[in-house]
This record gives sequence, structure tokens and C-alpha cells, in this order.
Amino acid sequence: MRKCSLEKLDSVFAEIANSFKLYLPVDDKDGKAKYSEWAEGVKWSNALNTVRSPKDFFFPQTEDLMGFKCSGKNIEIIDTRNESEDFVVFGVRACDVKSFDILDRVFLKDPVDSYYSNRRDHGIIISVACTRPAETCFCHTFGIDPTEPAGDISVWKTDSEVFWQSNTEKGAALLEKLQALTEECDADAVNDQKEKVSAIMKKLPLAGLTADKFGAGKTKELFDAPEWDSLSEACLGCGTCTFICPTCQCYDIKDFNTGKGVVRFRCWDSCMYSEFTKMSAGQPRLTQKERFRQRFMHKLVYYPENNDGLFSCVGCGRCLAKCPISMNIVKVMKTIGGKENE
Amino acid sequence: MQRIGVFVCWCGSNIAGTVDVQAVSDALKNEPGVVFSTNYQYMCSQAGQDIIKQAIAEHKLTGIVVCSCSPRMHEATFRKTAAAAGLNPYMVEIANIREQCSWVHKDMPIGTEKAIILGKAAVAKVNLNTPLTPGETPVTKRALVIGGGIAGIQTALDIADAGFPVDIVEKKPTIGGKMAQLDKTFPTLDCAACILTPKMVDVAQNDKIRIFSYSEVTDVKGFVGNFDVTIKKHARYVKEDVCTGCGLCTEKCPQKKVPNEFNLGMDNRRAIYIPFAQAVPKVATIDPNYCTMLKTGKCGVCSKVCTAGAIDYKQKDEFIEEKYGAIVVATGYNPISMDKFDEFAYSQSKDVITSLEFERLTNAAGPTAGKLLRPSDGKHPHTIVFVQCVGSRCDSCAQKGKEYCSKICCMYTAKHAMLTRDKYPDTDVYVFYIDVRTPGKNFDEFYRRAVEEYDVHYVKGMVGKVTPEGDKLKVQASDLLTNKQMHIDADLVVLAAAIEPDKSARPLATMLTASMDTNDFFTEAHPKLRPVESPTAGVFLSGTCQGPKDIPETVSQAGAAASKVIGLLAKDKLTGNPCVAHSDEWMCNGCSSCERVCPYGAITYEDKEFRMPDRTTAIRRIAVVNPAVCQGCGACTVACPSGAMDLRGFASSQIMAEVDAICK
Amino acid sequence: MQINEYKPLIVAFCCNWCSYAGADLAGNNRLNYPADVKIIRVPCSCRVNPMFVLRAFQRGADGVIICGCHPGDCHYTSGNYFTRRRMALLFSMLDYLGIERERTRVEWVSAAEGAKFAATMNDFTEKVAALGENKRLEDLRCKR
Amino acid sequence: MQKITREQLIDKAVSLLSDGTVECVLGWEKGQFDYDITPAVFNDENELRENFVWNDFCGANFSKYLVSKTRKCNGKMLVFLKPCDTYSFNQLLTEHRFDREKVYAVGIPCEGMADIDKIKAACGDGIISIDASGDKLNVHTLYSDEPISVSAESVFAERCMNCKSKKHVAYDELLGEDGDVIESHRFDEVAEIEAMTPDERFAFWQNELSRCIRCNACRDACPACTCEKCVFDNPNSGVENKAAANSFEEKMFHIIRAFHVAGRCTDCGECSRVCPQHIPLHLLNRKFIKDINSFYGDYQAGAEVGTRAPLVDYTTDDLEPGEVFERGGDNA
Repeated sequence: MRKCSLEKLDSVFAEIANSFKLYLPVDDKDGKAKYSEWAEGVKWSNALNTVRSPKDFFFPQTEDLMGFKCSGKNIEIIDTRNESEDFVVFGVRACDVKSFDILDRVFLKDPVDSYYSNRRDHGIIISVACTRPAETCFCHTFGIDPTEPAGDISVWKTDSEVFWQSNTEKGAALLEKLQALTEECDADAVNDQKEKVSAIMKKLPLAGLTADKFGAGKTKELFDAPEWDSLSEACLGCGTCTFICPTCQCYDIKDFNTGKGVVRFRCWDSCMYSEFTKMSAGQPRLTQKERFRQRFMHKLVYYPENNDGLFSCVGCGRCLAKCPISMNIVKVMKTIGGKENE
Repeated sequence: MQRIGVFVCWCGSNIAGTVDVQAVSDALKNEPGVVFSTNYQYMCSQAGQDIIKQAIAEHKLTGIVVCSCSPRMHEATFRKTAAAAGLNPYMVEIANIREQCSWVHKDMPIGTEKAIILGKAAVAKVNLNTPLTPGETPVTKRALVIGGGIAGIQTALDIADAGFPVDIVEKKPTIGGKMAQLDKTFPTLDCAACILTPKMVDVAQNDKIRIFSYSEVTDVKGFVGNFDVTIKKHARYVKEDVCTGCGLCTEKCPQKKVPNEFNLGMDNRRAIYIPFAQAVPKVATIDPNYCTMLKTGKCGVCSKVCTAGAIDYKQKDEFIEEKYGAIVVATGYNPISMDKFDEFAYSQSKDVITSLEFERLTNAAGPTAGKLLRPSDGKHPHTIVFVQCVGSRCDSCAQKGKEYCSKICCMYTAKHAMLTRDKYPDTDVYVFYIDVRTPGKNFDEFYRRAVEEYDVHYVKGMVGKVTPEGDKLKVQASDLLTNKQMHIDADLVVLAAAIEPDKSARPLATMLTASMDTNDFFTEAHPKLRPVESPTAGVFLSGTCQGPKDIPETVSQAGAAASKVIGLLAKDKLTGNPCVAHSDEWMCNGCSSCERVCPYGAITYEDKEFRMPDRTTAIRRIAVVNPAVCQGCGACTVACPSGAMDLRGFASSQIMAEVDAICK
Repeated sequence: MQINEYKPLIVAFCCNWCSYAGADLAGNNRLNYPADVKIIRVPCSCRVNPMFVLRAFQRGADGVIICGCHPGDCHYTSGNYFTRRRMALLFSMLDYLGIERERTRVEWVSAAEGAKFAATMNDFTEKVAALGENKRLEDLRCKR
Repeated sequence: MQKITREQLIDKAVSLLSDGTVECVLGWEKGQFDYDITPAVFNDENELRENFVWNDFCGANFSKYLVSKTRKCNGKMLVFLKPCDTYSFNQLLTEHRFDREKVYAVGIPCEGMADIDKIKAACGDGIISIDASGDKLNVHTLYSDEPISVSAESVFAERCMNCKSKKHVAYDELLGEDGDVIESHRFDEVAEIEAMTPDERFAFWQNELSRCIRCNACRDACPACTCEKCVFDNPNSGVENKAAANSFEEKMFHIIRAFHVAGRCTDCGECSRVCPQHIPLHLLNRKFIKDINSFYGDYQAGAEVGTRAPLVDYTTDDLEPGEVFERGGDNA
């Protein structure tokens, strides 16, 4: 483990930015954190987390897949792919780091999504341990420890110092570059903070939330649960939850006719939308209840079924804060999962 | 995917002179959907149309783009061509590469480039065209003629002659209009009453014709073949079917001081009156503004003297609703007000009169029994000055008068001058003119007789000022040919006032949704090829409501309008315009936005049961367009928030495809 | 591309009854106006959906002009009155978003005003050309 | 703090349920915390007593739910309407979007609703509970031993800071006292933007709209957006898209959406409330409202049922599109 003083952090950023594009959470004019590129004078946000998740770095909201150039009646296919540049994402919380594992299992599984893997290969994740979890946090439900974030490099920030721990070769190589600005230290230095935060975690309102009732093999049991009706009753069918979610990975592929050719692009899609997975025979899920159920069954049952029991929720709490009608996965888990979850 | 044929017209050198037609047809060959592309000298010619027909058959074309003149010119032609070859006529689109390209761009490469783009837009549109079939509606076999002047009379007689019932609505108590007020008619000098009144009698006696006199149209709904018209019959306080027209009441009525509008206020009539001896219907009318009985409840003389018992002081306005298949507008004209022409002293001297007043002065049935006497003192005038173009051909900047030529003034002034000289050879007659316009059969000969045989002094120039002085009118004028100022002491000055459409025309146009020009003359569907039809289907134009005309022109136009009406009424069914709005019931919210912008009331709502996407059943309010009423403006398509409303022939997708093609 | 070679792309929506006929009259009278103007015929100016205006800008138009009958002379009685309100509000909104005012216009051109049509197009094209390319409402995918 | 109490509302609902006036109740359901309140349909007294809630976080406008919910309900549905909600209610009735006969509307006074994000900004994360007393909110958090007290007004939602009316324009029954239409300063912000240069305006909106993630929350929460099929979901509309590919599409979505509700928007503020990206969407709608007021005379959508919206109306002497700039300010 290495450390540097908090004052030196900007110099570290500058050093990283010398070799890579560096992104980190920055407050906008309304005080909301979002990932922005670092430049001289840009300040790292104090917010617990960004409004949007960092999944954009690897799985952007829209991305061109290929192009077709039309002249007369001839069509020429254009490969629009470029090799990504190396980049560093700093300040990723433990929950969001975990979300990359979940996305990887979808996009890196055969057949590999070359667009995603290209970015993933070139991205270096520097995570940051949480110090002040919010009431909406429930990462522990999915076995995530916010004091031990994964990533290529893990960072702990105290009032005066910043501690750096590399977890991967990529991380080690980057940390190597920061030799001059950091000094070696004992890994125990952050234990105090870890203990403190662990204690807070136990006091969180959602501390007792478990996913025990969910997971692989629960489809039959949960699919026809009567509670889906009332849970989905007020759902507006907007895509807020899916678009701010770090693990939602559904997309649609569409063609855009530019007049001179066609751009084939993909964009995020939301299972909450009425047009989601619409086929020539129509939509498979006709009601908002079915669409609503799909989202939570996917996160809590179908995904684990296909991925060794891993849930595709990381408990970041974004949907708890942002749903226009305050319906969210926690309410679903508590309602479907029974009273003992409260 | 369509199989589109592109046909580029040279229009002789009109297009080919500035557009490389070969390059255009070559370029469009590569557009999506195009399977055939060619060019030819005159696409609209029989040979050109044959090329199209042949290509349709040979290449199994499903759509056609003709790059030619404006669709306003030949769209109908090419649609017929397509139909003749078995293609739906609405699969034809025109790229206007003449008016909008070759005629306005002089540079060949630029013109060619633009022509290709316009062609691409048309191809893009045709790709989205769908065959359209016009709907059919029945025709009510009855016509309405609004206005009972010579135009209306002639139209009504001709329609009735073909066997169709006709109603005439006339706002005055009698039909006859302006012509009934005239003395003689140019250039033959036969008496207006002698030729008009027999026609009026014919109207009265024709059992196919009903006359609603003293009436006006207050509401028009519906559409061609199916108009619903409300006619307001003003209370005349005389039972029309009882009055014998004996005229006793009009002699006994104690209220004698009512200005007689028939004589333009130059004498008086009674409060109960028959406008003139040959009035049709010959029925008395009580003027409620002057009748003592109606105003105070005391009098009742007319009722006492009427042996037929026709007087009914309690009569109310009556509203009649009738269905018509066609409507003819024959609302006529009026001389303009002389208020803005004070330089001629019209308001200051009784001896400055308008030409129509002059007609009454010389008319045997007029206020002076046909003797030409000055209105001020009843003396015979010895020097008469006629001023032409008063209010006609005015500079638009002058803010008074009309820009147009009133057309009839030159001839009637010549007539007045000639008749005056003929009857009273001792009078000096001067005519001041800007130009003398005499295009018409025997017109110029007539004018020359006035000058040559009757020694009328024609002076090219305008009268600057008329000043009443003693019993003379000092006329100050300039003679442009000699470039001299003239001063004439006149006894009478006659102003050839410009004519303008009747004031009732504008509100009527709104009711009929018929368009008007800025002078309030009704617009014809085509200035040359459809001069008696209004752009609004089923509405026809007769007489001076469409523009200044003399009597023979009016009568011929009246006949033409009648023949158009007969052509319409002879049909049992009408095929409509298929380019109408339609609403997708699945997308419709039933919000009423479309209904609120529809000028034709074509949209109604119904509640319909739907099997909703979420498997529930719901009753939803949805808009329904009546395709026979819809005229296809498209206002509703934009008002509709959900995009449920679209317009056939001009669908949103088609217009956007054109935009895309133009911008690519 | 040199600046003096810059040719704006103008989309003109013309109502069938007045303005399209006005454009025809301009043609009949051989009144020149820039070839940059491309006309789309609509039955009435009230057929023009604000969406079409945005679409034109998206696809690369530098200016959009809507021509209709003079208020009061609409072939369909009232269509252009609705156009007038819709476009007044739309243009005001585009202005509010910082889009140049000169890129949009509504002009009433009667069937008799061929000269006005040509003059309007000359003037509009000139004003749009002075602004240069439409950058603020462009869709880069559709760039020429 | 709200003047009317949760218990009063529950009692009213229970009495209307028990006398058969209504079949069900559209109300607010409590969540995990004090602020995450969900609209819900309550069918009996037990559900109401257990889960119904009424506090400073009951912002959701129920009017829109009536379109879909009344289709499913056979009898009458009780709906609680705050003053601003009643305008949406009327506007939907004007557009025939639900059957008035199927609704029993109870007007309830509103003292203004709190914006949880403002509270979080003031008090920090880790909010465990919030209780109201008088015009204060006491916020208990994980990270401070003492509750933090903030004035309710300081954390009002934007629309409540600029509340336009405390008067109910529609109801079958009113609980508590009715208020008045308020002279608000809601157009001040619009005027500020109008006063910017075009470059500044462009930059302002570019920055705001670039944050849009096209979650459609603004549309889906909007009581004026009740189309059976939204043009943005309709592949045949020509503007359908699921995500903005570039700044044009970001703008297009918001321009068209604002235009579609122009003259129909009651300025209820739901769009801005629900935007996860804090885009001040109300400033687009208010621009149209401000323009309509100044061009065509004051018009408040939803003030009455059956009025003609300004965009489906006209006068022969309306101002010309070219004249809007002469009126709107001098920043060319």
C-alpha cells in the first residue's frame, strides 16, 4: 500500500492525466456529482456517488456499431470501430465496481461484445472506499463491502491522507508511475476507517435486508406472486431506474437513415418501456405489471440463474433516490420477500 | 417497394433550355424504387402520355414521377394518364422543374442540380404513396342562387330550364337588381326595362323557381352536393301569398317622407311600398324604420284599405332551412361611396351626381319622368361635364378608390353623353377621361358615334376640382393633349363612380368558405380555365361578384355558371377528393383538439370499445372524420398531439421524406 | 470549402393555393431567386408540423420558411391563423434556446405575388447565408 | 407542515368507502423512509390505516392516474387533489381523458411540498427520519446526533416556491379551507434567460439538455402527456427514438414535448420534480405559458373545464411570427 497527503492529490491527478484521460466525480453547478474529465482546477466531488453510474464508460448510452454508405443503388459497409484510448476512471464506489463484473458476464461471454471489451481493456478503475454510506445503501445485501472496494486500484481517503492499493497488473503499473508522488505505507493504516464504516453499515436502515428469498430456481415461486399487482400499480413506465442503474444492460439496435447512408447504432433500452423487445408478433410483455416484474425477476432470479447465483443488483441505492414514484427494488424485496425482511 | 417510373419533360426549350434533362433522368434512375427513367420533349402531349402509359405496362410501374411544369398545371393530366394505364391516379407525383427551376435559374449546372433534387424529393414521396380512392356522396338536386339581379335571374332561368328546381334569395323586396334601375343599355340603346322585365316575369311564372325576396342567407353548412342553408326571410308585414299588388296601400300610406332607394333618394316613397311597377314579386313591403304603426302602434291605414287583408303587423322574421346541391353567388355590385372624393363637390352640390343617379334622371319611370332636369332647381342643364374613372384605376398609395378598372364606365358615359345630345341638342357635353376603353362588339363604333355624330367633347385629362358657385359648377380641369388648363361653368356634373362588390359578399364568402381577393371580388377556381367556379366545390360565381362586367358579359357568365350547376346536378353521385384527413383510432386520445381547428365541422367523436394492449377492455372516445366534408387542409394533423391524425396524399411521413430528400 | 462558396440550404413550405401559386407566378414572370430554395408543397400552411421544421434543420437545412395565404384569405378559411400561432410560439421557443432568429420565417404570399415570393426568397436566403451554416440545430450524422 | 392531518384524510376516505360513495381510494402510500412515498390504490380501511400517508413529501400529482385507473374501476374512485393538481384534473376533463362520473374528488389544502434533494443538500446523506413541526422540518441523520432543523420553505420544491394557486378549481368536496390564486414570480427565471444573449441562451440550454438521459420520466409523469401512444414511442412518427444520439435529438425531444403540451400545460411542475438529472424542464413549459399570456392574453390551462386551448384558437389580429422577437426582448 502507498499513500500521499490529501494536498498532493491534485498532483497525482495531474500525473495520471499526463498519460491517460482521467475521469472522476465532479460536482455540477447544482451540486450533483457526475463523471467528468479531470483538468487543472477540477475538484473531486465529496458526494457519496454520482447520479449516473459509471457504466457509460464501457457501455455508453448510444454508440455506433457500423455504417452503410449508399450511393445510387450500391451499399458499402463501413466498420466504425476505433481502438479505444487508455483511460482511468477514479472514484468508483465498491458497488459500482461490482457492477462491472455483472456487465462483464454479459458482454464478455462468448460471443464477446468487441465494442464493450475494447473499452474494458483500455479502462483502469480506481475505486474509493466509502466513509459515509447513505440511508439508501444496501450493498451489503449482495455481499459487497464498501470499505474494501475492488478495481485495479483501491483508494481510501481520510481527512488528511489518501491510501492507494493496487489489485491488478494494470493497477500496479499505474501505481508504479505514481512512485514519486506517493510513499509506501502499512496496510493497517486504513483499518480504523474500515471498522468505523462497518459499524455505520450495521446502523443503516436497510442493514437487515437480505436476498435470501431470491436467487436461482425461484422463478416458479415468485413469478405469480400476487404482490406484483400492487407493487407495479403506480409505475409510470419511465426508464429512470434502468438508466441510472449500474447493472442494467439491455439495449436496442436501430438504424438511422442519414440521407446519405445508414448508421447502425445501439442505445440503452428499458424493460419498463412499452416497446421493449417488440417483435413482429408484438410485445411479449403487454402490461406494465409484466414489464415491472421482468426487471426485478431479472435482477433477482434470472440473472443469478445464469450466473452462478450472482445477483445483478449492487445495492447502490440510485433507484431509491430517483424513481419518480419511489418504487424500487428494496420495496420489491421486502414485499415479495416477506415480512422478515423488514 | 414501389416500382417507380420517372418522366422528365423538356417542355420544348422551356425546361431543356436551362436544365440538362438527360442528366436529370440519368440521376434519378439510381434513386431507390426507380426502375425506369426517361425524358421527352412534351410529356403532356399525346405522344408523351403514350410513353408513360407504355412504361407503366412494360415495367409494371406502381408509381410515377413526372418532372415537368407546376402540378397546378398538369397534375390532373398525368393522373388521368396513369388512370388510363390502369395505375391509381394518386400514385403520380410532379416535380416542378419548370416554374420552380428552369424559369427562375439561368445557370444550367445549378438548374440541373436543383431539378435532380426536386426529382429525388418527388421519388421519395411516391415511395410512400398509397393508392387512394375517392369516396362518393349523393347530390341534392336543387340549386340556390344568391342575388336576384340579371345575373341571378339568368342563372336561375337556365337551371330551371334544364329541369332542376332553383331558389333565388334576394335581399331587396324585388328581384331585378341594378339593371332594373337603368334606362337604356349600350351599345344597342334598347331599354333596360323592356328586356329585363319579361325575364323577371319568366322567373315569377316558372314553377321550378322559388323566389325568397327580402331574404338573406344566414348560414351555410355542408359541402358540394349537400349544402344545408338557412335563409332568413325578413318580415315584410304583408302576407306575400295574399297581397295582390294593387298598390292602394302605397297610395294611402300617410308616411310620405321616405327616401326612395330605387331612385337613389332623389324622390320619396311611402312607408309601405312596392319598389317599382314591374317588381317581382309584386307585393307591398312595410319599411319598419318609417311605419308609424310598427313604431308607435297607431295608424293602421294600410290594413284598413287592403281589401285582400294582406297586412300583418305581427309578422316575424322567418327562418327557412333547405338543402341544395349547388350554390351560385350573384351578389352584384354597388357604386363606391363618393365620400373620399370631395374635390368633385358631390356632398356640397345636388347637381353633382353619380352615373347611376343620372340613369334614374333620364329614365321615364324615374323621379323626373325621364326629363333631364337638375336635381337642385329642376332646370334644364345646358352644360354637362362627365368625369370618368372616379375611384377607378387609383394609385394604391392614395388610400382611396380602387386600383382596378371598373370596365363599364367608358361605355355608359358614352351612352349618357350621346343620349343627352340626342334628346337635348342644345346642351354642351364634356367627357373627361384617362383612357377610353372600348373593347367589345360594336363598342368602339358606339363611342365614335358619340364623338363624331353627336359632337360630344371628349377631353383627355382629369378634372381637378369642382366648385359650386351660384347656380353653376366651376369645373377646373386639364387637357393633357393640349397641355392646357380648362375652366368650364357646368350645370351638371356626372361622376362615373367605380363599382365595388356588394357589402354582403364578404360575410357570405366566410359562410361559404369561398375565397375572395383583396377587393372582395370572389376568386375563381382558375382565372382562365374555371372562371365561373369558386375554389370551393359546389359554389359558382355569376356576374359582377367576380369582377366588373357589363350586361352581355354578365348574362353569358350567368349562363356558364348555370351550365356548371346543371352539370353538377345532373350527377347522381359525386366522387370526392380522397386527400382527406383520417384518424388512427388506436392512437386517438379523443381530446377534441382536431375538432376545434376544423373549419368544416368534418370531425365528430364516438365512443368505441377497445381491447386494450394490456388485455383489458375500455370504452374510448375517438375522432371520426367525415371524408365527404373534409377538404384536406391538414390543420387537424398538427393540432393532434399524438399524431393519430394524418392526411392522405400529404402524410407526415411523405412530407418528411421530401424534407429528407431535399436536405440530403 | 471557402466562405464565399457557402450556399445555404433553404426549405420552403408553400401552401398549394396561394404561395405555391405565387412561386409559380414568379416562375412565369422569370423572376430569379436563389436555387438554394427548395419548395415543398403542402395543402395549407397549417399542414406544417413544427416537427417538419425541426426535421429540416436536423437534415441539414440552414433556414426554413413557411409561406401561406394572407391571413383572412386562407383557402380553408382559418388554416393560416393556426399556422401563425403555432409558428409564433415555435420560433419564440427556438429563439429562447439560442437558435438564430433569422433561420426561421413565416411569410404570407398570395397567388398574385410572384414578385413578393422572389423578393422574399432573395432576402431570406441572403439573411441565412449571412449567418452561415446551421450549427445549433444540426445533427452531425446528417452533415453534407 | 401540512394543516390537514393524515387522520382527517383517512377518516374521510373511510366514510366515503363505507357509505358506498366510492369503491377505492387513490392516495399516498408510505415507504422505507419518510420521503419515498408511492401513489397507491387503497381498497379498505385496514390498508388505509396501515399504509396511507400524508406529509410534506406527497408531491405526486394524481390527476394523470385517473386516465388509466378509472378505466379499470367499475364504481367511483376517490382522489385527493392538492390545489395545483386540480388544474391538471380540469385540463384532462377538457380533453375528455377520463369520465368525471367515475371520480369523487376531495380537494385538500397544501402548504407546499418539500424537495428531498434540497434537504439532502442541507443536511447531508444518511437521513433516517424527518418530522415536521410548524414551519420547520427536523431531520435525523446517521451522521449527526442532534436532529437538523430546516425551515420548510427553504426546502420547498421549485413549483411550491413559485406556487401559482392555493385555490382548488375542481372538487366534489373540500377539506379545510380554500385559498386564492397567487401572484407568483414564476416567470422571473424565464425572463432572466430571455435577457441573455443568444449565445448565452444556447450555452445554458446546451448544458441543461445535454444531461438528459431520455428516461422519459418527465413525459410519463406529465398529466398533459396522456397520449395513447406517444410519438416518441411510435416508430411511424418519424421522431421516435429511445436515446438521444446527439445534442440535436436532445433538443428535439424537449422542444416537441414542450410544444405538444403548449397551451395545455398547467405548470404543475411534475416534469422538473421527477427529472433524475435536475433539468429545469418547467422553464421550457413556462416559456410557452409566458408567451401565450403576452401574445394572446392571459390563459391558465385547467382553470376551467371546456376552454379552448390557445393553440386551437385564434383571432384575426394575432401577432405575426416575425413580431414575437420585437416583443420578446432585444437580444438578437
